[in-house]
Amino acid sequence: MTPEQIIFYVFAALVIISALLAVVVKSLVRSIFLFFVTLFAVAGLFVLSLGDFVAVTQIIVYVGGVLVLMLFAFMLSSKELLNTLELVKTRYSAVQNIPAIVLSLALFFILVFALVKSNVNQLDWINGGNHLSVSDNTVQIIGINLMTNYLFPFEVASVFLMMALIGAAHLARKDKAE
Amino acid sequence: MDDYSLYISDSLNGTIAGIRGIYPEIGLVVSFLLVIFSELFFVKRIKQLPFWITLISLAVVFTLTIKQFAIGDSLTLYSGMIVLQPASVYFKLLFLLSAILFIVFVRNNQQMQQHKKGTGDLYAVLIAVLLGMNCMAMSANLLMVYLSIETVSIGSYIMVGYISGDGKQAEASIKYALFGAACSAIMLYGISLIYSFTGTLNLNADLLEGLNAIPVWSAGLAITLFLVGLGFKMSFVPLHFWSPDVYEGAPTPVTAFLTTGSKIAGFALLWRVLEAFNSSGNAISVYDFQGLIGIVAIVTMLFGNLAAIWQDNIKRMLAYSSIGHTGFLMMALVANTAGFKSLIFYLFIYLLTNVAAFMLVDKVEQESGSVNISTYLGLGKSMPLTFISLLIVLISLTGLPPTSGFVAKFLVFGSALESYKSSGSSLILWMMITGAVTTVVSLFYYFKVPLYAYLRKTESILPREKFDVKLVISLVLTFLVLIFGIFPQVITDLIN
Amino acid sequence: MEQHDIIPVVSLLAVLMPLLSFVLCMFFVPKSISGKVAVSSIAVSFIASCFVFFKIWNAGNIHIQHHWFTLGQTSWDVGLLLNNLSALMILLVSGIAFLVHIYSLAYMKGDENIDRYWGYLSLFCSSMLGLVIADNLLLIYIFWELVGFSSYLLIGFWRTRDAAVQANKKAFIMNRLGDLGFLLALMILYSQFGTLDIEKLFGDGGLFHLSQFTSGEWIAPLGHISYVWLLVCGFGFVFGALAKSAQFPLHTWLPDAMEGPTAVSSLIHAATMVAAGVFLLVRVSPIFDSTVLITIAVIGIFTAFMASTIALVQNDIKRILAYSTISQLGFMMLAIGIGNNGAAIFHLATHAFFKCLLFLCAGSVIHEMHYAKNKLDADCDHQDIRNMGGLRKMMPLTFVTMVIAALALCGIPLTSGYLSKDAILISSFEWATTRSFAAKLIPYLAMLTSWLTTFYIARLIFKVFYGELRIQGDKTERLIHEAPRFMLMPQLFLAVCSAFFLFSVNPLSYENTWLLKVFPGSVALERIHSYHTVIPALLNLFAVLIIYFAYIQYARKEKAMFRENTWLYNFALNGWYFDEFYHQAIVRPVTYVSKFSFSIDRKVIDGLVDIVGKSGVLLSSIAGWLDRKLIDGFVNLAGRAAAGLGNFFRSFQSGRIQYYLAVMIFVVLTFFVLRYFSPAI
Amino acid sequence: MNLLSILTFLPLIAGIIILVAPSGWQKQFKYITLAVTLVQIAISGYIYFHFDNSLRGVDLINSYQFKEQISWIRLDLGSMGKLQIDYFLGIDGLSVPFLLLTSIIMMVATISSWEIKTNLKGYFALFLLLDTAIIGVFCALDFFLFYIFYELMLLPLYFLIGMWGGVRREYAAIKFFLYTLAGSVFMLLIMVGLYFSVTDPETGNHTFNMVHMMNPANYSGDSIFGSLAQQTLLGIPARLLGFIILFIAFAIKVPIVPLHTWLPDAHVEAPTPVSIILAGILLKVGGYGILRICYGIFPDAAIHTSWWLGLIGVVSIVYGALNALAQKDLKRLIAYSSVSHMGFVLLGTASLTAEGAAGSVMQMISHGFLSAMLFFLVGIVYNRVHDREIANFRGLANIMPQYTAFVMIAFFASLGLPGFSAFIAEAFSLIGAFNSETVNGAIPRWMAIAGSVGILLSAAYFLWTLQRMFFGQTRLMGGEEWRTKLNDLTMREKLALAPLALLALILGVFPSLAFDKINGSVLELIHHVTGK
Amino acid sequence: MIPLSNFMMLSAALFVIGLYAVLVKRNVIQLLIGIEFMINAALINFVAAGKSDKNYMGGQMTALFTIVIAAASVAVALAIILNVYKYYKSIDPDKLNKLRD
Repeated sequence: MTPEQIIFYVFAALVIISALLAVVVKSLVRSIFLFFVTLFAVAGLFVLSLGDFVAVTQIIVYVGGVLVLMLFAFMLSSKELLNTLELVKTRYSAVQNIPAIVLSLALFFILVFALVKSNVNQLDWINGGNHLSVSDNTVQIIGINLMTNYLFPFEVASVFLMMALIGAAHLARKDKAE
Repeated sequence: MDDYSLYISDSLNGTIAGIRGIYPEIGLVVSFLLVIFSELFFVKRIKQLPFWITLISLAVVFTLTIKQFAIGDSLTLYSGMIVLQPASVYFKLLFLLSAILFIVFVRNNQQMQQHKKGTGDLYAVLIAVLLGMNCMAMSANLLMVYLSIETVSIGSYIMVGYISGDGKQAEASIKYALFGAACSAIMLYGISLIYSFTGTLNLNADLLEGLNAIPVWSAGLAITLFLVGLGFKMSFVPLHFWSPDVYEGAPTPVTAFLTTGSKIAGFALLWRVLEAFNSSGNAISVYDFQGLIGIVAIVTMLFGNLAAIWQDNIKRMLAYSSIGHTGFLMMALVANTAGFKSLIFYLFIYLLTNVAAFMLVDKVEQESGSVNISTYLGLGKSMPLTFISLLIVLISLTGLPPTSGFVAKFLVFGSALESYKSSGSSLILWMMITGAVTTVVSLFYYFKVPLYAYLRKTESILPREKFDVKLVISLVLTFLVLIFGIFPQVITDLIN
Repeated sequence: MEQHDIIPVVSLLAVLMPLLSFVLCMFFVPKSISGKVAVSSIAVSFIASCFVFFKIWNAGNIHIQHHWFTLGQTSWDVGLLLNNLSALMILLVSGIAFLVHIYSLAYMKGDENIDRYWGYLSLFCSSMLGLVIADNLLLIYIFWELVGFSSYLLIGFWRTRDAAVQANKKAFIMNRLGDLGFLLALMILYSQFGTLDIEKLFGDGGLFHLSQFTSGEWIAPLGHISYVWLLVCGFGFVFGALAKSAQFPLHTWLPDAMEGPTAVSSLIHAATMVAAGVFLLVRVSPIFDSTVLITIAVIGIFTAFMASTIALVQNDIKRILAYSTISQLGFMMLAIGIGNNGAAIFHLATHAFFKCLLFLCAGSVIHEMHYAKNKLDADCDHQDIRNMGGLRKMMPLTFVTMVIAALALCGIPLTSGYLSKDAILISSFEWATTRSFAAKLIPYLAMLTSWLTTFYIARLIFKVFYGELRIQGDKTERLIHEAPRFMLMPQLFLAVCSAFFLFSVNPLSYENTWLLKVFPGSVALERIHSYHTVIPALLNLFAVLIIYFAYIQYARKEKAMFRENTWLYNFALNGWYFDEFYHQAIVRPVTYVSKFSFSIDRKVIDGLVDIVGKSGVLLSSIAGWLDRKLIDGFVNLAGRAAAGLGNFFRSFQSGRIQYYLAVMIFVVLTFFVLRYFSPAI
Repeated sequence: MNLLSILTFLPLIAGIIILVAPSGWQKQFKYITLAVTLVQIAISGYIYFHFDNSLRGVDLINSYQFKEQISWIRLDLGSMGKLQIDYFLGIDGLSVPFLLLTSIIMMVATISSWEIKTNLKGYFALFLLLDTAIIGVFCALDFFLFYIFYELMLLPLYFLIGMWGGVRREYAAIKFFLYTLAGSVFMLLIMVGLYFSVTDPETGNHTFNMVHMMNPANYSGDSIFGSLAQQTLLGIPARLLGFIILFIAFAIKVPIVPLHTWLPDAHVEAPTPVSIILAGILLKVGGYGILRICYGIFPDAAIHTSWWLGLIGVVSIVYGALNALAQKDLKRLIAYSSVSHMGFVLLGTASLTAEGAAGSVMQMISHGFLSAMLFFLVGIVYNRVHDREIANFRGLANIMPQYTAFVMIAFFASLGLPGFSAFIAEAFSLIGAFNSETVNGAIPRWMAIAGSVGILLSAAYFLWTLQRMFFGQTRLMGGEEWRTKLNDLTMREKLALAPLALLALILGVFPSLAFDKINGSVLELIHHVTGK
Repeated sequence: MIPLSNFMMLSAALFVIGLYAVLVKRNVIQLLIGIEFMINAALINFVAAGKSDKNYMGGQMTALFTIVIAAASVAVALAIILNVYKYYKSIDPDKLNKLRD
C-alpha cells in the first residue's frame, strides 16, 4: 500500500461520502457546505493525477465562484422556505425516490460493467510513451497549447463568457421603472 | 524549453493562415462588440440603434459567408478544431437567415418592444448564439462540440427567459435551463468516456480506431451518452420533453428562432458527426447510426403528429408539429450523402414556413387576443389576408401539392427510396410508410385552424385586420413558399 | 323508286306516324284536337300496314339495314325485317289499334288530361309496331322495354287512384324481371355468334345451324361452351315471354292492370302487348330444343287451366276477361310447345279480334253503368256483374256483338275461334300420340279447360244481359241506353272479323286456312284423320250442354249450384293466393334484405370503426376525459386509434421537469440495453 | 396557346379576377362564372368535334392529340440524377368525352348556384379553382402534374362542403378529405417509386411521363417496379402492390363498396351545386384514374386482379341498390344509386373486353348527366321546403306537373330504359362482362348475371320512390304552407334540366356520338393490357 | 501509480450520485448541485485520462474549459431561478407545472 494509494483512497472516500451526504441531507445550507467539501476532495484528486493547474483553477473558479453564487441565490430565495422547512419535518416524497434510486443504480452497474469489460488500463494509448511525468512543467505546456492548438475555442469561450455575463446581468437586473 | 520553439512558430503560421477561413466568425465577434457598445452608450439618443447595427452586421456576415463557397472542398483549420466544407456554409447561411428573420420579428413584436429593460441585450446574445451555431456547423473536435452547444444553449436560456413578463416565461426558461444543463452534463460525461477510451478528441480516423479497440457496446454506451446532448438540441423523441412547454412559454419570436435556428444547428452538428463517423469509408462501423436514426425518426414522427391532434394552444400545436418535422427530416439523414440536398431544401422551406406561421400566430394573438384554436371562431372573415396566408402555410406544413412543402417532402421521400434501393433494409420502408401515415394525420390537426376560422361562425364582434410590417413580411414569406412549390429549381440549383 | 324498296319506307312510315303523334300530343297540340291527330296518325299507319301486308304475304322477305354504331370490332346495325310473321303482326296491331282509337274517342271523351292519354297510346302503338318489324334482337329488346314502359304509363293513367299506381309499378317490375331473362339470352347468343341479327342467326343459311352439339359441348363459330348454356338461352327467351304474356309464374300483374281505362286494356292487355311474348317465341323458335318445348307446353296448359278456374268465380267483368286472356295465351303457348307455330299465330290472330271485341263490349257496358251510377249516385261498383242484369233490352247491339265474341271464345263452329282452338287441340292430340303417358294428359286437360272457358263466358253473358237490372232505384231502365255510335262501329266490325270466313272458306276444318299454310311447324306432326272429326264434335257437344246449363243457372235464377264461401271458391277467388304468396315470398324478403344491408352499412362498416376505435382508446386510462377533448364529429378508425395513441403519448407531458429527465434517461437506458444486450437477454 | 391550357387555366384566371374584384359586384360573380363555363363548353365542343377518331393514344405517345409539353422542373439531385417534371397535357379517346362532360356539368352547377346567398366571392372563387383542378386531372399526362391537380381538387371541395353545406357539414367535409387524402398519400409513394424506375428514352434521366411509364422498355433493370427485377415489397410482388395501392386510391373516388361511406354523407351535407359536381364529375375521376393509370401502368397486375375487380363491381352494384331501396332521404337514395351505377363501371372495366370497357366509359358519361340531373331535381324540392324525406310528400304530380315530367325522365333514364344512354352503357357493360370468359377469361359469367340483378333493383327503388312521392292523392307533411311554396319549375331550372335530358336521350339514340371517340382508345387499352 | 480504472470507477460513482440528486431533490438549487456533481465526475475522467496525453494535454485543457463554462452556466441558471422565485414564490420543481398538456 504505497502512500500514494492511501492518499487516493482517502480522497476517494471523502468525495463519495460528502457527495452522498450532500444529496441526502435535508437542509440546503448543510448540503451546500458538503458540496464545498466534495469540490475540495476532487481538487485533491486532480493534484494526484498531475493536474495541478486544473486543481487550482477548480478551487478558485468553482469553489470561489459557483459556491458563493449558490449561497447568495439561497439567501435571496429561501427566507420563507427556510422557516417553513424547519416547521415541517416530514419525510417528504419518500415514495418518489424509489424509481430514481433504481434508475441510478442500473446506470451505475452498466458503467462499472463497461469499465471492467474494456479494461482501460491496458489500452495502448494509455501505456504509450507519451506520458506526463511529475517533473513536467504542466503550466508551461498548458500555456503553449492554449495559445496554439486550443486558440479557437479560447476565443469562442471569451465571447461565451461575455454573453453569459450580459444575459445573467439582464435577467437579474431590477426593472428600470421599479 | 526550446523543443517547443519551432513547434510554436509553425502553429502560429497555421493560425494566421487559418484566419482566411473564419471571416464570418470574425465579423460576428466585431458586430458583437459594436452592439454591446451601442447598447451601453448610444441607446438613450437613438432608440433602435442596436437593431440597425445588428441588421447591417448580419448582412455583412451574410456576404462574407457566401464568399466562403470559394474555398472549395473541406479545409481543416486550427489544428483540427474546425473544418470548413460547403455543407457547413449552407448551414451557416440558414442560421443567418433565421437570425435576420428573428430580429425583424422582435422589432415588430409588441411584447418585446414594450419590454422595459430594452432589447439591446437580446441582440448581443443573439450574435453570440449565432457564433455558437457557426461553430457547431464547423466543429471537428469534441471540445469544440461541447463549447458550441453550451454557447447556443445558454444563449437560448437567456433569450427564453428574456422578458419573464409572467410566470409562464420564467417557468419555461427554468425548465429549458435545467433540462439543457442535465443533458449537456450527460454529454460531457459521454465525451470524457470517449476521451478515456481513445485518447483523442478530434473527430477523425484514429478516434474510430480507438473505439474499435474496446468492446463494441462500451463504445456504444459512450456514443449514446454523447448523442443525448445532440438530441437535446434537435429534440427528437427521448429528448423532446422540454420543447412543447418551452415553445409555449417563450415569447413568440424566440420560439420561432428556437424551432428554426437551433434545430437546424442540431442537424448541422449531427451531419458533422455522421460524416466523421462514416468518413473512414465505413471500414470500421463502430456504431449503427443508420438503425438508431431510423427507429428514432419513426417514433418521433408518430409522437409529434399524434400528440399534436389534441392541442388547443396554437403554439403548442406548432411545437409538436416541429417535432414531427424533425422525425421526417431524419429520414433524409438516413440516406447520408444522397440526402444532403433534400435535407437543405427541406430545412430552408421549413424555416420559411415556421417563421411565417409564428409571425401570423403572433399577429392574431396581438389583434384578437386569442391563443387557442377554439377561440379562432369566425376570424377567417374579419382577418382575411392573415388567415389566407396562414392557410397556405399550414397546407405547406402538411405537404399538399401546390406548395413547396410538398416538393420538400417529395425530395425526402425520393432520397429515402434511393437509400432503400442501395441498402434494402426494411426499416427505411417502414419509415416511408410512417411518413405517409403521419402526413395524413397531420392534415387533421393543421386543418383545425381553417375549420374554426372559416367553417364556424360567431356572433361576437371581431377585430378588423391592421395592415402592418409583420403582415407584409409574412405575406412575402407565404408568397415564397408558394413560388418555390411551383418553381423549386430556383433553390435546388443553388444547392449543388 | 322501284317496287321493291317502297315497302320498307312505307313500313317505316307505319311505325313513325304514331311516334310523331306522341310528340305532337304530349308537347305541342292543344287538348281538343289531340284526339283527331292520334286517330289520323293510326289510320295512316293502318293503311300503310295493309299495303305492306299484301305486298309481303307469301312474296319473300325484305331485310334492309343501316349502320347504327361500331363498338370495338363489331358494328351494330338497325334495320327492318319484313317476312310473313311481321307482315301479319303489323296488320293485326295497327288494325286493332285503329279500332280502339275510334272507340276511345267516345269512351274517353271529357277526361281532363286527354292529351296525355292520346300521347301514351300513340307511343304504345309505335313501339309495338317497331317491335314487330325490328331486324335484330337488341332492337327487339329495346322496343320490348318501351312497350312495357308505355303500358306502365297507360295502366297508371288515372294516377290519382292508388290502386292504379300500385298496379303499374307491379306491372313494370314484373316485366323488368322477365327482361332479365331476355337480356341473358341475348348475352349468350352474342358471346357465341358475335351478332344478334335474326336473319344472320336463324335465317336459312344462318350461323345457328352451323353450331354442333357434341358430348355436352355447344361449339359455335366464336366459342364453345357447355350445352347447359343453350338451355339457359332458351329458358331466357321463355322467361321474357312469360312476363310479357302474363304466363304462370309472372301473370299476377295482368288482372291488376285492369285499373287502366278499358280501351287500353282491350288494345294492350288483350290483343297486342300480351301477344308480343308469343311473337318473340316464334321469332327465335329454332333455339328451342325438346326439353324447352315441353316446358313451354306444360307451362302453357297449366296457366290455361289455372286462369280458367279463377275466371269462373270472378265478379268484376274486366278481371274475368283478363283471366280469360291469360288462359287463351296459355293455349297459344301450348301450341308453340307442341311445335305447331302456325296454330299459335292463328289462335293469336283470332283471339286478338274476339278478345278485343269482348273488352270493347265490356267497356260499353261499364260506360253505361258508370253513367247510370253517377245519375243515381249509388255507391256500388259499376264493374261488378252482380249489379248488372237484363241489359239485352237496353243495349241490343252490344248484346249481339258480345254474344258473337263469346261464341268465338268458346270455339263454337262458324266462328274463327272454333278454327284456331281446334287447330291447337287436334295437333295437341296428334302430338300426344307419340309421347309418353304423362304427355297424353295435356290434350285432355286442354279439352277440360276449353269447357271451363265456355262455362265462365256463358256465366258472364247470362249474368250481364239476362234477368233484371240489380241496381236499386226504380226507373233505372230508362237511364241505360245503347252505346254511342263511335263505340258501336268498332264492335260491329270486330264481330264480323270474329266469324270464320275471314280466315278460311270451310267453316269446319282448319286445315286450309290461308294463315296456317305459311308457317312451318318446328316439329312435323303426321295427320291422324280420325281426330279431325271426333274431337271437334265431342267438344262442341259438351259446350252446348254447358251453355244450356249456365242458362238455367244464371238466366232463370234457379237454386245456386255453387255455394259461395267454400274453400275451393275462395281459393279461386283470390287467384290461387299467388299475390299473397309473391308478397310473402319475394317482396317482403327483398325489403327486409335491403333494410338489413343498410343497417350493415350504417352499423357494421361505420360501427366497425367505432368498436375498434373504442378498444384502441381503452389503451389510455383517461377515457371519459378523452371524449370531452375529442373534436366533435371525429369518427373513423384511423382517427379514433390515432386519438387514443396521441393521448397516450401526450400523457407524458406532465409539466414536471424531473419527471421528464427520469423518463428520458429511462428510455435512453432501455434503448441501449435492448440495442446491445438483446441477444444476451 | 394550346387549347387545353386555355381550357384548364381560364377558370383559374376568372377566379383570381373574382377574388380581386370589389365585393360590391356580388351580382356579377355568377354571370362571370356562367360566361366562363359557356366558353369552356365552346372550347371542349371544338376539341370534341376536331378529335381524330383514328388516333388511339393510351400507350402510343405520338398519337395523343392537342399535346403541349414544356419542361417545367429540372432539379439536379446529385447522385439521384436529374429530376425531370414536364408540364405535359394531352388527350386521347379516354379523356376527351370527360372534358365535354365536365364543362356541361359545370355550366349546370353554375345555374344551380343561383340559390347560394352567402359569401359569393369565396364561393365562386373556390368553384372556379375546382373547375381548373378537374379539367387539369383529365388532361394531365405527367404523373406529378396529375397528382397536383388531384390534390388541388380536395381543398375547394373541403371548403365548399364545409362552409355552405348542411347541418353535419364539418363531419362530412373532414371525412371526405381524410378518405381521399389517405388514398392519395400512398399514391405519392408509388409515384416516387415509379419515378425512380422509369427513364425517359430521349433525355435519359428519370421522368414522370405517364406514357413512358406504360411501356416496360423504359424501366431500368434493377428498379423497384421493373418487370424483370421481380422485387418484392413487404412480401408482395412490387408491381402488384403498386397496382393495389393505386387502385385503392382511385377506388375511394369511384367509390367501391367498402370505401364508400363518405359518399352519402358528403352528398347529403353538400349544397346542391357541389353535389352536382361531386356526383357528375368527381366519381368519374376515380374511374378514369383506374383506366388510365392503374390499367395503363400495371397491365400485368391488372390481369391477375381482374377477378377481384369484377367481384367488387358486382358487390357494389347489388349492395348499393339494396341500400338505396332502404333509404328514407331522397338525396341519400340517389347517392347510394350512384354507388350502384358506378359498380357497372368497375364490372365493365374488369371484363377487359372492348364492349365492357367502352360500356364502362359510356356509363361514366351517362351517369354524369343523369346524376347531375337527379341531384338538381332534389335540390329544387329542398330549396323550396327544406325537406327531402320521401314519406313527407305524396301526389306531387298534381301540383308540380312539369317537375314530375322531368323527374320521370330522369328516373326512367337512370334505371336503364332503352332510348336513354344508361341502357346502352349498362347493357354493353354486362354483355362485355359476360363475353369476357370466352374472349380472355378475365371474369366468370356468373358475375354478368349477378350484375344484371342490379338493373332490376334499380327499377324497384326508382319506381317505389316515384309512386310514393309523385302519384296518388296530394298529401304533404307541411300541409297548405308547403302547397303554396311548391310551385312548378321556373325558366332557369328548366334551362338547366333540358340540356341534360336531351343529351341523355341523344346519346341513347345515337351512341355513335360517344362510341366513335372512345373506340380507338379502348381497343388500344385492351391490346395494351391483354395483348389480344 | 494509480491505475486509470480506479479514477473512472470513482467518477462513475460521483456521476450516478449527481444523477440521483437531479432526479430527486425538491429544491432547484440542490438540483443544480447534482448537475455540478455530474460535471465534476466528467472532470475527474478528463484529468485522469489526460495524464498520458502529454503533447496535446486534451484532458486537462478540456477540464479547464469545462470549469469555465460550468461556472457561467451556473450563473445564468441562478439568475433564472431568481426570476422564477419572483413569480412562483417557491423553487420546488414539482410546483412549476403551469405549462403542461
